[in-house]
Order: sequence, then structure tokens, then C-alpha cells
Amino acid sequence: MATTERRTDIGPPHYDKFLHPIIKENYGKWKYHDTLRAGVLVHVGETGSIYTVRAASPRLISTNFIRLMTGLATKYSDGYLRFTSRNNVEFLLGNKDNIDPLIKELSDNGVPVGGLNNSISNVVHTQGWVHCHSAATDASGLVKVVMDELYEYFVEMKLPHKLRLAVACCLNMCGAVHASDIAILGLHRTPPRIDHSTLPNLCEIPTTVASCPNNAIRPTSIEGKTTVKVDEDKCMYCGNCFTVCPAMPMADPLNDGVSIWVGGKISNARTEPMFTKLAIPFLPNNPPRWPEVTEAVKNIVEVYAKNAKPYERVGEWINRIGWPKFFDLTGIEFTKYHLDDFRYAGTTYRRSMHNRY
Amino acid sequence: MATTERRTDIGPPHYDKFLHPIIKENYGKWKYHDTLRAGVLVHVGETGSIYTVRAASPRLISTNFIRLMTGLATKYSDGYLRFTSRNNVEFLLGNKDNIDPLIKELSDNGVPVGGLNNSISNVVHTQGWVHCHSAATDASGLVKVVMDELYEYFVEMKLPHKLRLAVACCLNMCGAVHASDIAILGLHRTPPRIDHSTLPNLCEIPTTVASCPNNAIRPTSIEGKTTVKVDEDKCMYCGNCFTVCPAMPMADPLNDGVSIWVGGKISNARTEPMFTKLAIPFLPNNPPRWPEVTEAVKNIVEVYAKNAKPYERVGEWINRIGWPKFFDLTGIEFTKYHLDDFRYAGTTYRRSMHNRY
Amino acid sequence: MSDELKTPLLDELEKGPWPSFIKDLKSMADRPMVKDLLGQLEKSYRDKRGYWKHGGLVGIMGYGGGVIGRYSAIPEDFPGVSHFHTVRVNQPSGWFYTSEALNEIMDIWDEHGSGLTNMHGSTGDMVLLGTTTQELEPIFRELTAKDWDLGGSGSDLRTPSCCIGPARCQNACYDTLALTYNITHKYQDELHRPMFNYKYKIKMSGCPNDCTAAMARSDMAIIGIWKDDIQIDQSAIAEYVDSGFNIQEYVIEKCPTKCITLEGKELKIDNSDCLKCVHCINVLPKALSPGKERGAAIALGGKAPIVEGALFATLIVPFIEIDEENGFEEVHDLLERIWEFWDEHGMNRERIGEFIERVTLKTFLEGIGVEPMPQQITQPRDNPYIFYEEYYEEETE
Amino acid sequence: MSDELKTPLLDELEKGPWPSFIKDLKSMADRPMVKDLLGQLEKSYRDKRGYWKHGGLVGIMGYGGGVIGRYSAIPEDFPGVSHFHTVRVNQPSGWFYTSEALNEIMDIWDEHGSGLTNMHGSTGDMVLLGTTTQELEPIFRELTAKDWDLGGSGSDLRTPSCCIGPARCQNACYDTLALTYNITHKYQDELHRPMFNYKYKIKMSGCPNDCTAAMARSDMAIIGIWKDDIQIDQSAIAEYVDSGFNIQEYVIEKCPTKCITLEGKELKIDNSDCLKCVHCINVLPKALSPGKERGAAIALGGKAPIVEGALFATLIVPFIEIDEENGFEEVHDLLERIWEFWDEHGMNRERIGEFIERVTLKTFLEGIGVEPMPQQITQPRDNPYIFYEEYYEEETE
Ligand code: SRM
Ligand code: SRM
Ligand code: SRM
Ligand code: SRM
Ligand code: SF4
Ligand code: SF4
Ligand code: SF4
Ligand code: SF4
Ligand code: SF4
Ligand code: SF4
Ligand code: SF4
Ligand code: SF4
Repeated sequence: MATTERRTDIGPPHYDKFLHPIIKENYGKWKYHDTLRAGVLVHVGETGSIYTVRAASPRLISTNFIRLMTGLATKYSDGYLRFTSRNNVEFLLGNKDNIDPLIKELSDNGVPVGGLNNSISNVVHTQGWVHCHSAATDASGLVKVVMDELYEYFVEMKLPHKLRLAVACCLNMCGAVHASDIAILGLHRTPPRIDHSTLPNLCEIPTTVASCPNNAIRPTSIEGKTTVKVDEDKCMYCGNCFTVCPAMPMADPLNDGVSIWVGGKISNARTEPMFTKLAIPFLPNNPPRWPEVTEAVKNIVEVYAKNAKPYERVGEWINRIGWPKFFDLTGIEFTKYHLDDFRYAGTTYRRSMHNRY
Repeated sequence: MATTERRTDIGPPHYDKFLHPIIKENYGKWKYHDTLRAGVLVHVGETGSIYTVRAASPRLISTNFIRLMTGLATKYSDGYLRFTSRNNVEFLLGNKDNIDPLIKELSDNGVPVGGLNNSISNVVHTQGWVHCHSAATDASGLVKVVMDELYEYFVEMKLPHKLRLAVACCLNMCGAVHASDIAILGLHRTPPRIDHSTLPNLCEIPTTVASCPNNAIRPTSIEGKTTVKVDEDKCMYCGNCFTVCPAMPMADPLNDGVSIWVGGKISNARTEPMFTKLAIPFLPNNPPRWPEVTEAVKNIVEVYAKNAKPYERVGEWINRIGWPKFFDLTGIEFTKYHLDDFRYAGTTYRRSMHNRY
Repeated sequence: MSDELKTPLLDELEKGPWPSFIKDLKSMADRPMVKDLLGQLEKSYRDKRGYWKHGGLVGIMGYGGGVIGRYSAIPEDFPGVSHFHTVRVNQPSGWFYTSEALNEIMDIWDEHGSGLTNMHGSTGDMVLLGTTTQELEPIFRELTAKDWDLGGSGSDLRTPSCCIGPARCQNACYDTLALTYNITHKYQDELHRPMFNYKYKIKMSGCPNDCTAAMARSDMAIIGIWKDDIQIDQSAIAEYVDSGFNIQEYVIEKCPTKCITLEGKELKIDNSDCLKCVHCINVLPKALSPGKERGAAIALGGKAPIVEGALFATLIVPFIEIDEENGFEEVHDLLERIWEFWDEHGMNRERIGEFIERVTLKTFLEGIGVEPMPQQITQPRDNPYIFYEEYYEEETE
Repeated sequence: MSDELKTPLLDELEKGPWPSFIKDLKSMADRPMVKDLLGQLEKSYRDKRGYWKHGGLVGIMGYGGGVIGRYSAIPEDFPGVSHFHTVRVNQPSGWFYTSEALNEIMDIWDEHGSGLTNMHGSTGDMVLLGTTTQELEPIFRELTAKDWDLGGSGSDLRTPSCCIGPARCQNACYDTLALTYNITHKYQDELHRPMFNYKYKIKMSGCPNDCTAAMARSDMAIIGIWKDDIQIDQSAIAEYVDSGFNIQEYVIEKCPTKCITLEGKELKIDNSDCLKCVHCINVLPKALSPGKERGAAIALGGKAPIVEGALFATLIVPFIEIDEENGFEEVHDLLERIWEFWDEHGMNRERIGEFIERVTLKTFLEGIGVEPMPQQITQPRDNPYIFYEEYYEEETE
């Protein structure tokens, strides 16, 4: 299929040609939407309605899976489909009657429908051991085991409000870990191991030294060659040196693992956006099913489900009850690691008498 | 009256002997208090009541003034009086009937009674040109002219809530400027002038260099003697170098002046304590009556009085209406100087879409 | 290609109700690349560590980005993934496709790559996962023949992305799809040839619900907003009331400024006090919608924590008209002023958010020619360390 | 002493209803010191600058603090204030006096000083304003003869101060006067002989209203608090209701956690959700008062902005019993552990608040032997930069 002329800088195709006719007609003229059932929306426009069926996807998918989806789209939604910002597949149906058959066929193929409104939607996640050199854990596996456990909250709408999960496999946080209701973050816990034999060739010393946010890296000389050394007391395992210098690998099977974070949100609804905060500093990497992690996440979800009020995101709920109560209710241990010691640490100290006793 | 034996480290006398008998009896057993009129409180204890008459004081007072007060105390309050944490004089009366005559005699001597509850109490302030080498303005004079203007708010209780004023004559802020409803802060606006002839003798170079929060001071050598130089672009006129090194005076009659701050509070009532924030970056030193300053403060007080709700301190009011509205209502100009550029500046940037339009 | 595939650990991930990527991958395990990927992944699960080498420099001629080079650290054991590069393909605005178009891409990918993808990458690209260096050019030619182009990587403009916006959302305050398309096309050079200090991500959300997470995950968040009054359909309010919906508890008490009141079946909003948080509109979609005077707010500097700590974007322009008639000129102007100032004064590997924190908001605003406004901050300074710039001179007195 | 006193500028400050310090000073202008003070001040008002030299080292034998040396920069013009030192006298707890005691001090001061005072200085001392070096020792002798001692200055424990507390306030959760007296006496050496890194101020408030501004203005804030339920006198509530007082608007809606409800004339408080903000107690003093299980919370590090920016104190111990029977031992213990750690690891001119920020709360708590608790923070860290201290070692697996 190769062409002879080489085209560059053409940009992506115009979205226009991927829009369902009903969408085109009502573009910018939608009146309102309604939820018909879990995973199914209707948007009512001036000249008609469009029905959305939202289906789960593991995101790491093969052409087989995609062809399954396009096949269903051709059959039920006039060949139109889209992906959401959280990697779900959305079928855009002009014909209401196609909803049930579509859902049935999805279900037959093991693909659940849901993720709307006050449910858990798909997990924003990253590459993990499947593709990234930097990963301290696997992302796709964690998503799978966690969503197996939380499945009911995807297919039903029974939580106080939306609950957004994210997984990232290292501190680069390629995704939404820093602003999610609950996040799982893979991390290293030991300083980089320096390969002095390759470092002088592979890495630029000044860039490497500059990469460390804590000034833990110093140039040094070994056997006449300039290399670097790390002040291990200053290292907080961020891995930024490894990003710029391949000769400083971080992987440490014994000590790599997972941490759990809670209470972030992005929307401006009610409150301003909030960062995710540390809940559990460390859980071991325990593949293939990470039982400690699934249990920890499920526990938090359930305590939230039971205690939060309608329209309260996890962070809003915690702000209402206070952090001491959060640790109390979830049974999570409060440790010295929860005390911030980074740049803006001082802004997290309690500088008032406001406390519950 | 000198004694022969030299006593040291005896500490202050026990408070016990200064307590009115009714206070002693009801010590720790007060049931409630009530406000009888502006400046007059009653505290009801188990075995009796004590009446408090709160009188203003310029704080910088002579033995004449103090003898006037002790004379009145002897006459009306069984010889018992105290000073408050805001430098008012409180007469503690066992006999209710003495209240009116006491107030009358105070008034005949030009001393108003008030400062309770939702009024303006005395101004926490500092030394100024009366005593301190560091002063960029005069504190006692500013208090006098501002309180002349706000007098009605001291003797009547007609504000939404307490309004606490503070004045400090330099950035050391010997008092409550950093946490007051409205504060007046004297400041320098030019770098220190270095006296190279005396500096090498008067100042320790390392301490002087270390004193600068912005690393603006460097050692240098002039005519063979080690002295310091100041990178004027980095200097933000804090005067800390002058505190440790007398050869770096800050006074600059042309550029010294006054700034106005708003919205601080200390109590934990309702909200956590709040710092005072910049309202007006600079007003000229215009003694003896600083008309620009009194006008600016009065304007803020009046806008607050008109717009805030009961039990709302200045900062709570501004938080409710938002800063854009505060600048709007007061007519104060918003400038680049209001944008924080110090250590935690980033925490003051608006990181959301929450805004009024 | 290694011996017979045994993946006892991964097999555990075939269990459970959530769609299994392992099942899916195994359906393609007849391909050497997929088979060895599974093999290496099984080993990772056993050893609790990854087996990829630090990235390598591979790419498409004339392009500086769009491909992430990836090599196995143990190619002896898993030769199928000795090369396993990803190709980032620029998605269409709003991630809309037809079956036909998607199938065409899958055809290309089945022919030249592993057949595995991420739909989509976190930045928004379609990510074609795993191919070899020699296949890159053929993939590129065939994609471009079908009107597809590469996405970004490295220190360039990253593939802009947007929420579904006016295509299916009544909240959209501007045309997110059109602006995304426009910006992506106008800045092809910035997208394909890294020459910035660091990456620059743009995300567009049609309203403050921010369904693309722009505030957290983009250097430039362009978020729809309105200036006038929220539109109220009082008859729909009456229906909510009649249906027994608790407007008091779920809307009025949750409004951050408590500027809503319900009198009988009539809802009143004190719009001068409305923060545009969208909560009431979210909860009462049949009755409420954004005002008519619409546009966007622009915030800069959202990012993940490396290195200085995570940042949400800072509001820089509270309101800008998003004017398609005008070719979005105002947005382009602003964007170019920002890039210019960042280019001149930013440091290597310094995101715009970190740059603003370093040079201070005051200097940044001066640099890009935007007025300081109380809207840009949560509070004026509370410290007295003011760098005054205007003085009285001895002479002038 | 200079010529006839002319103060046209200062005279303007005799006008107006607020008591005039100028009028007061002028009533003593027959004294050379006061006359020259007025003269120099008039010059300051004219020239818009102060005329004092940077402090000097003067003091009382055996004491390192308590006197602030002050010299006029233009003694030729104003010889009366060529020396103008202040003497800080330690006030009694709660600033209570009798006329008799105060008059005695005034007698001493009229004889040996300017006759001017600050009642009181911002830290709490009685400040005797203006004397000469040779008068210092006589003043000291006469003061001590009457049982008065000096206050603090320099890098020492400053004069502790406290609110009126149980002496006249129904809110007092512990005996602020007793503890202030006790601490002041126990640490006379620390108060009089500077040997700390910097000043150390202690302020005691009987409840979270914090009437001594301890959170903002002291290195150690000891603030009364209760643990159990707010005491409610329901008959007094009924009286408030009957009087037409708007409990709903002024109390319930202002409660930060909205944990109060009014059912008819009965007030209910969900005390498990109460933040101890004291607002309801303030507004309904006849009906509400703090619980019975009382003590104090201890917060450290409040200060003005020089050098790192102003700080409110950080909560370190959410509850401590203030036990007079026990000689306040727990408080002493904690205080001494704090001083020890600060002494060992603090830097010169580093206040305890800055010290905690530098070494981090985590290290500080370890250093003084206090457990980390979620009460000490507003939120756990939101950045992933955790210094782990426990590892798995190769051998141990
Ligand atoms: C399809 C999608 C946009 C897209 O272009 O892909 C989308 C679409 C809608 N969002 Fe969203 N949001 C989408 C991602 C997001 C995100 C981004 C994210 O999750 O990473 C956010 C920010 C999340 C956060 O705050 O952490 C987001 C925050 C919201 C909110 C605010 C919720 C809140 O109260 O905090 C609403 C309003 C609501 O749910 O009441 C909303 C509402 C909606 C509505 C109802 C708007 C409408 O009238 O059409 C849309 C469908 C309903 C629903 O519940 O999903 N959408 N929405 C995204 C679907 C992702 C998914 O597959 O689950
Ligand atoms: C006498 C004094 C304590 C002392 O030992 O000297 C004192 C005494 C009382 N205070 Fe205070 N406060 C005193 C300084 C303070 C301070 C410190 C300061 O102003 O520097 C504060 C913190 C101010 C701040 O937040 O910025 C303070 C914050 C309060 C509050 C909290 C007000 C609020 O809602 O924010 C109350 C409660 C109230 O007024 O409703 C209160 C209430 C009271 C009561 C009513 C308590 C009682 O039942 O006796 C006392 C007298 C009433 C009154 O209105 O003054 N007191 N009070 C101080 C009088 C200063 C003066 O002369 O005006
Ligand atoms: C593929 C993708 C993850 C995914 O599974 O989807 C990804 C993968 C990588 N990211 Fe990312 N990032 C991806 C979206 C993100 C996002 C999310 C977003 O864009 O919304 C973030 C957080 C937001 C942000 O930009 O701050 C993100 C923050 C990072 C960072 C930290 C940057 C920072 O300033 O904090 C790095 C490190 C770096 O730039 O050196 C990084 C670096 C990387 C590298 C290139 C690894 C490296 O150190 O060089 C990863 C290559 C993995 C691989 O082998 O495939 N990636 N990265 C995402 C891009 C796909 C796409 O184009 O659509
Ligand atoms: C007299 C007094 C002001 C007053 O008019 O009442 C005072 C006066 C001075 N203070 Fe102060 N401070 C006084 C209470 C305060 C307070 C308020 C308080 O204690 O509640 C503060 C703010 C709270 C705090 O401690 O942070 C205060 C913060 C400072 C600072 C800044 C310290 C800091 O860490 O931020 C300095 C500078 C220094 O220490 O070098 C300072 C320094 C000074 C010096 C010694 C000037 C100097 O640079 O050496 C002043 C001597 C003035 C003079 O000639 O009389 N003074 N100083 C107060 C002491 C009287 C007393 O003992 O009762
Ligand atoms: S989060 Fe880290 S390990 Fe995971 S894809 Fe991004 S850079 Fe790679
Ligand atoms: S991992 Fe991070 S903290 Fe440790 S040496 Fe590398 S860059 Fe520095
Ligand atoms: S605020 Fe400054 S000038 Fe005023 S008394 Fe304190 S140190 Fe002196
Ligand atoms: S005034 Fe402050 S900023 Fe300026 S040189 Fe002196 S110490 Fe540094
Ligand atoms: S951001 Fe707003 S406009 Fe865009 S999809 Fe979400 S709700 Fe709709
Ligand atoms: S948009 Fe938000 S702030 Fe505005 S009225 Fe609705 S709920 Fe209130
Ligand atoms: S701090 Fe509390 S106990 Fe002390 S006087 Fe103020 S209100 Fe009373
Ligand atoms: S003390 Fe404050 S938080 Fe507690 S019930 Fe009263 S008003 Fe509410």
C-alpha cells in the first residue's frame, strides 16, 4: 500500500468525517443529557437524539479487540465510535433499539458496559513492565486485578459520586496519579546503582548532576574516568537521574513496590482541583494479583461508599471528616512518611487549634 | 530606697496579690459574662460578679498618666486594675454603682471607654521614631491619627465583628501586623547605604553576609579593608542586614513610607488563623497626620462595615466575596506588587477555574 | 523466537470479570513479537522487575519525535522484542473514528507491527505498540497515505487533545474540536521537530468539569467558561421539584458560594457570586446550562511531580474569546508570546509551570504582556518583601 | 538640654478625640529627657526619619538581657537623650496590678528615668522607656527590693505572658496565670542569660480564642482546649431563642463543620465533629461552655516575617494535661526536650519555627520524642518523594 510521494506534516484528519450525522446536525446545539441505565446516555439535541453506550477497554488492546469494536460499531452504530479521555470505547447510536443488542454482544465478548456518573470508570494508566524501562511495577496487571475486585462499581452506579482511579508505574506519573480519587503508584525505594563502566560514555556528567532535585549527585573520578557518585542519604529515589542517564538504573526487585494515594480530583465542581495525598507509603510488588494492593484499594472504596454523602468525591469526603478520621475509619496506619518533607512541606503543617478530639 | 543586699533572679511577684477579692473567690469558677454597654463587662461567678471598665491608653504613657489611672482605681475599683493584651486599661469593680462615676471621670480626663466585642480595640503597635533605630515611620503618631479617625468605632459597637488594628515601624513587625484585620506597616524601599569607613570595625562580615535572605550581600574589599557590597537588584529592603550590622543603615526620608495590609486574624473562631495580605503597597510618610494613611484605613473600615455580615472578620468577609471584589469595592488599585514572589509564592497562584465574572 | 510459551503467572490475569489484556494478547501469541512480549512479561512478573533498556534514538526521517525507541535488555531470551518501538499517531479531535478508518490503520499495523496498541496514550495519541526500526518508514508512508500523521515526543509541542465538547455535550462553551484541529495543524513544525526547552502539552476542555484533566496534565489548559448568567429553564426546575429531587441538599448546599436559592419551584442564582464551578449545571442538566457569553479561560503549567512537585495550572487569562471566524488569532498570539518568552528565559528540561514558579508570576506576566489581575491569585502576598521599582530621586523632590 | 521647645508638627497630634501621647509627654516636658525626646521627635517628623543609633551593649551586672541600649544619633542637639535606654520589667501574670504596686514602680522611675513607659511592650513586659547607663543599677536595686525583676531580651527565653484566663474568663481551660508564673520562675536563668540560638517566646491562652495572639507571636503557644462535650445549659438556650436571637444564622451556619442543630429550643452538638473553634461558645456565653476534660494543646514556631516569612505556630501536641499538682512536670519535660534539640541542631538566629521548617517536622518530632499524628498536619504529603528508612536486604530474603 506504500505511496510514492512522501507526505509530511499533514496533521491528523479532520474530525468532521468521523462524526455521526445526528452529531453533525446537533453540533453545539445539545439541549441536555440523561442517563438511561448504567453505561448508557442519551443526549437530546434540537433535531434528534444520540445514544451513547460506554464499554470498558483494557486500553492495552490488540487489533483483534479493535476489530471486534469496529465490527460492533458497523453493526449497531452506523460505523461510528470513539474513545473517551479515560480509554473507554463509546458507541454512538442513532437508533435506540440497537442499545440492548449491542450491550448483549459486548457482554458475550466479556466487555462490560458502565463507568458513568457515580461509578468507577476506567483506570487511567501507563506502560509498566510491558514497555517502559522506568517501571517499578506493572500497570496493566494492576488495573486488571483492581478492576476485577471493583467490577460491581463499574457496572452499577452505587457510589456517592464519581470515583477516578489511576495507576502509574514510576514517579514520572504518566497519567493522573497526582489528581485522582485513588491512585496506585509504583516506586523505587533504593538509590540508583551506578554502572561506572558505561556511565562515562553514555551520560553527560553536568546534565546528570543537574537532574537531581536534591543535589545528591556529585561528579567523581574512578580509574581516571569522570563519572558520578550519589549521596545515598539525600536520594529520595525519584529516578530523574535515570531518565537522563541510562547508566543509573533504579530497578530493585526486593524493594520496588507500590504506594496508595487518595483524595485528588481535577474537576472544578464545587471545590478547586486537589492533589492526591499519601495513604499507604508502601506495599510489596506481589504479582500476578497483588493481593495487598487490591485489598487496600477495595477497603478505601468501601469505607468511602459507606461514609461519604452524595456528590462527595473522596477528597471532599476526607476534607469534611478530617484526616485523623480517615485513618481511623480505614484502619490505615499513620506514619512518619505521611509527614511532608518536600518543598512546600510547611504549608501542610497544622497551624491552628482546629482539631477533633 | 536602695537596699544593701543585691537580689537577682527573683522573677515577677505572684499575681495573687494583685487580684481583686471577688476574682480570687471566683477564680476558675466564672459562669458567663455579659456586655452592659460599650466598654463595660460583667462576669458572673459563683459567689459574685466583677465589673470591668475598659479604658483606652496610648500605651506610650507617662507616670502622670499611670498615676491618673491608679488614682481612679483606688477611688472606684478598690485599687485593682490591669492592662490587656492590647494595652487597654481595665478597672475591675466590685461595686456596680462605681461604673458611671468612673467613666465620667475618665471622660473628663480625655480617656474613652470601649473596645469591646464588635468594635475596634486599641492598636497593637511599636516604638517608631520615639525609640527604635530601625523605624521607617512613627508608630505612636500613626496610632493617634488613625484612632482619631476611627474613634466612633472604639466607643460604639457597630461593626460586623471585632476589628483588630496593628502598626509596626519596620519589617521586624514587633507586634501583630502579620495577623491583624488591618495593619499599617512602615517600610524602607531602598537598599542599605553602606558606610565602608565604619563597617570593617563594627560588623562581622560572615554574619552580615549570612543575614540576607536573598543572598544580596557579598564580601568585597575596599582600600585593602574587607567590607561588603549589596547587589541592589536582589535587595528587597528587609533591613535584616542592618539589624546585625549598624554600618548598613536603611533610613531614606524620600522613600521610606507606609503600606496597608488586610484580612489577618489570630483567633481560631470559625476559621483557622490567617495572615494579613497586602492591600496598598505604598503610601508616603506624611507626618504629622498622614492623611493618605488615615483615609485609606478609614475607607477599608467603612467598606467592611457596610458589606460584611455579622460575626465576619475582615479576612472572612474578603474570602467570601473574593479578592477581585475587595479591590473593586474599596477602589484600591491592584498592581504587580500584590503578586507574591517570595518563598511560597506558588501557593498563592489561582490553580482552578473558580472565578467570578 | 523462544520456545513454547508458558505463562503461569500471567494466566492468573485471565481470571476475573474485567476484560483481560492477557487473554487478548494471547489471542495473538502466534506472532513472534507478541509471544516474546508475553514471555518477557512473564519473566518480569516472576522476577519483579522490568527488562527494557533505556530508550534509544530511532525515528522517522525529518521528524524529531513521534517514536519511542525500545529494546529488550535480554534479547537473547526474547529476540522477538529485541526491537519494540512505539509509534505515536496523532488522534483526531475528540477521539472520534469510523470503523472503516480504524480498520485501515489496523491493517497497516498488523502488517508492520506487533498488532498491539494503546487506545490511547495518556497524552492522547493513538499508540502503536511494538515494531522494529526497519518497519518505521513503511508504517509512516502508509499512515500518511491514509491522512494520518505522527504525534509528539521529546521536547516539542505534544499532540493537543480535547474533550468531546460541542460534538456531544451541552456544557461546551467553545468548540474544543475545532480549536484542537486548528492548533495541531498550525503548529506542525513545533509538534514534529523538538526545539523547546521541554515538552509542551495543550489540553482543551469545554467547561470547568475539565474532562481532559487539562488543569493537571497539560502545560496549557484552555477551558471553556461563560461570563453572563446561567440559563435556567424554570419549568424543568419545577419538574425536578415535583419529582422529589432534593435540590436543597444536592445543589444549593453544595454550591461553593451558596448563591442559589429556591423559592417554591423557582430557582434563583446570584450570578455575581457564582464561581462557575458547574456543579449545579451538572446536577440539573435539564434545567440549567452555561450562559450565552462564552469563551475560554487559559491556565498554564499543569504537570506531574518530576522534579519540583506536581502543579495544577495557574490561571493566566480569565477570559478569552475563542473566535473561529478570526482564525483563533487571539489564542495563537498568546501561545506564541508564551513560547517566545519561555524559549528565551527557560532552562533545559524546565516545564512552563516550573518556569513560572522560578521567574515568578509577576515577571512572567510582564514577559508575555498580560496585565496582573486579582483573578490570577488566591490572595495577595502576605509577606512584606516587595521589590519596589519606582522611587523618588533626590533631584525630583 | 536645648533651647525652648517648639513642636509645631507634634502639636498637631494634640488634636482629636483619641488620647494624645503628645499632650501626655508635654505634661512632663519640664524634664530635660522628655523635652529633648520631644525635640528629637519633632525633628524626625520634619525630616521623616529616625535619629537613634543602632543599639548598644548596656545592661545590669550578671544579666545578659532586659535592657535595650539606645543613644541619640545627634546628641549635640539633644543631649537629654544622648542615652535613652529601656528597661524591660517582667510583668505579673495577666498584667494585674494594684494601684499601690504600680505607684511604687512609678516612684522609682520618676526618680531614675524619663518617667515615660510602655504599658506594656508587645512581648508583655512593662517597658520603662529612657534612662542613662549610670541609672541602670540603682533602678535594678530598687525594683528588686520591691520584688520586681527584669524581663528578657536577646537570644533568651522572653518574658512569658498569658491571657486573663481563670481570673476572669469562663472559657479558660487551664490556669494560664499559674503556669506562666511557674515557667517564669523555673527558668530564671534562661530568661536572664541569653544562651539560645535566638529568642524564645512563650504565650499562654486559656482557649482557642487566643487572646494573647500566641499562635502568631510566640515560639511556644500553650492554648487551652477540652476533649469532651461542650457543656450546654438548655434553659439558657431557650432564653436566647425566646429573646429572638438568630441562632440559626449566627451560630449554626457559622460553625465550620455544621455540627450544631437546633430542635425547637434545644441545641444539639455532634461533638465528634466539633473543631473546638469556640465560635458557638463565644456567641452564646450564657448557654455554652467548654467541656470538663480540660488541658492544653501545644503549638510551636509562631513568628513575624523576618527572615523566611511569617509563621503561625504548628500544632505539636494536641492535648496535654496542665497539672498544677504535679508541678507542671509534663510541660517542663517537653519544653526542655525542645530546647535541647534546638540547641544542638539549630543555627544562630534561627527561631524554632524556622528550625522545624528546615529540619522538617518528621525529624523534629523524632528529635523531641513526640509521635507523628495526623492531627499535626492539614494533609499527608502530596508528593512522592519519600525517604524510606526500612529496606529489604538481599540476605534477609
Ligand atoms: C466522555 C468524557 C469526555 C471525553 O471527551 O472523553 C466525559 C464526558 C462527560 N462528562 Fe466528564 N467526561 C470524561 C472525563 C472526565 C474527567 C477526566 C478524567 O476522569 O480523567 C473528569 C475530571 C475528573 C476529576 O475531577 O477527577 C470529568 C469530570 C466530570 C464531571 C465532574 C464531576 C465532579 O463532580 O467532580 C462531570 C459532572 C458530573 O458527573 O456530574 C462530568 C460530566 C460529563 C458528562 C455528563 C457531560 C455531558 O453532559 O455530556 C459526560 C458524560 C457522563 C459521564 O458521567 O461520563 N465530567 N470527566 C470522559 C469520559 C471518561 C470515561 O471514560 O470515564
Ligand atoms: C482582655 C483580653 C485578654 C487579656 O488577657 O488581656 C481579652 C478578653 C476577652 N476576649 Fe479576647 N481578649 C483580648 C485579646 C484578644 C486577642 C488578641 C489580640 O487582639 O491581639 C484576640 C485574637 C484576635 C484575632 O483573632 O485577631 C482575641 C480574640 C477573642 C475572640 C475571637 C473573636 C473572633 O471571632 O475572631 C473572642 C470571642 C468574641 O469576641 O466573640 C474573645 C473574647 C473575649 C472575652 C469575651 C472572653 C470572656 O468571656 O471574658 C473577653 C472580653 C471581651 C472582649 O470583647 O474583649 N476574644 N481576644 C484581651 C483584650 C484586648 C483588648 O484590650 O482589646
Ligand atoms: C506512553 C505514555 C504513557 C502511556 O502509557 O500512555 C508515556 C510514556 C512515557 N513517558 Fe510520560 N507518557 C505519557 C503521558 C504522560 C503524561 C500524561 C499526559 O500527557 O496527560 C504525563 C503527566 C503529565 C505531564 O506531562 O506532566 C507524563 C509524564 C512524564 C514525565 C514527567 C514529566 C514531568 O515534567 O513531570 C516523564 C519524564 C521525562 O519527561 O523525562 C515522562 C516520560 C515518559 C517516557 C518517555 C519514559 C522516559 O523516561 O523517557 C515513557 C515512555 C514509555 C514507553 O516506553 O512507552 N512522562 N507522561 C504517555 C504518552 C502517550 C501519548 O503520547 O499519548
Ligand atoms: C519593645 C518591642 C516593641 C514594642 O514597642 O513593644 C520590641 C522592640 C524591638 N524589637 Fe521586637 N520588640 C517587641 C516585641 C516583638 C514582637 C511581638 C511579640 O513578642 O509578641 C515581635 C514579633 C513576634 C516574633 O517574635 O516573631 C518582634 C519581632 C522582632 C524581630 C523579628 C524577629 C523574627 O524572628 O521575625 C526583631 C529583629 C531581631 O530579633 O533581630 C526584633 C527586634 C527588636 C529591637 C530589639 C530592634 C533590633 O533590631 O534590635 C527593638 C528594640 C526597639 C527599641 O529601641 O525599644 N523584634 N518583637 C517589643 C518588646 C517589648 C517587651 O519586651 O514586651
Ligand atoms: S509512569 Fe514511568 S514507568 Fe510508567 S510509562 Fe511513565 S515513565 Fe514509564
Ligand atoms: S533517584 Fe532522584 S534523588 Fe536519587 S540520585 Fe537520582 S535524581 Fe537524585
Ligand atoms: S517594628 Fe522595627 S522599628 Fe518598630 S520597634 Fe520593632 S524593630 Fe523597631
Ligand atoms: S535589606 Fe535585606 S535584602 Fe537588602 S541587602 Fe539587607 S538583608 Fe539583604
Ligand atoms: S469538559 Fe465540559 S464540555 Fe467537555 S465533555 Fe466535559 S462536561 Fe462536556
Ligand atoms: S456554577 Fe457552582 S458556583 Fe455557580 S451557582 Fe452553580 S453551584 Fe454555585
Ligand atoms: S484566650 Fe480564651 S480563656 Fe483566655 S481570655 Fe481569651 S477567651 Fe478567655
Ligand atoms: S466550637 Fe466551633 S466547631 Fe465546635 S460546635 Fe462550636 S462552632 Fe462548631
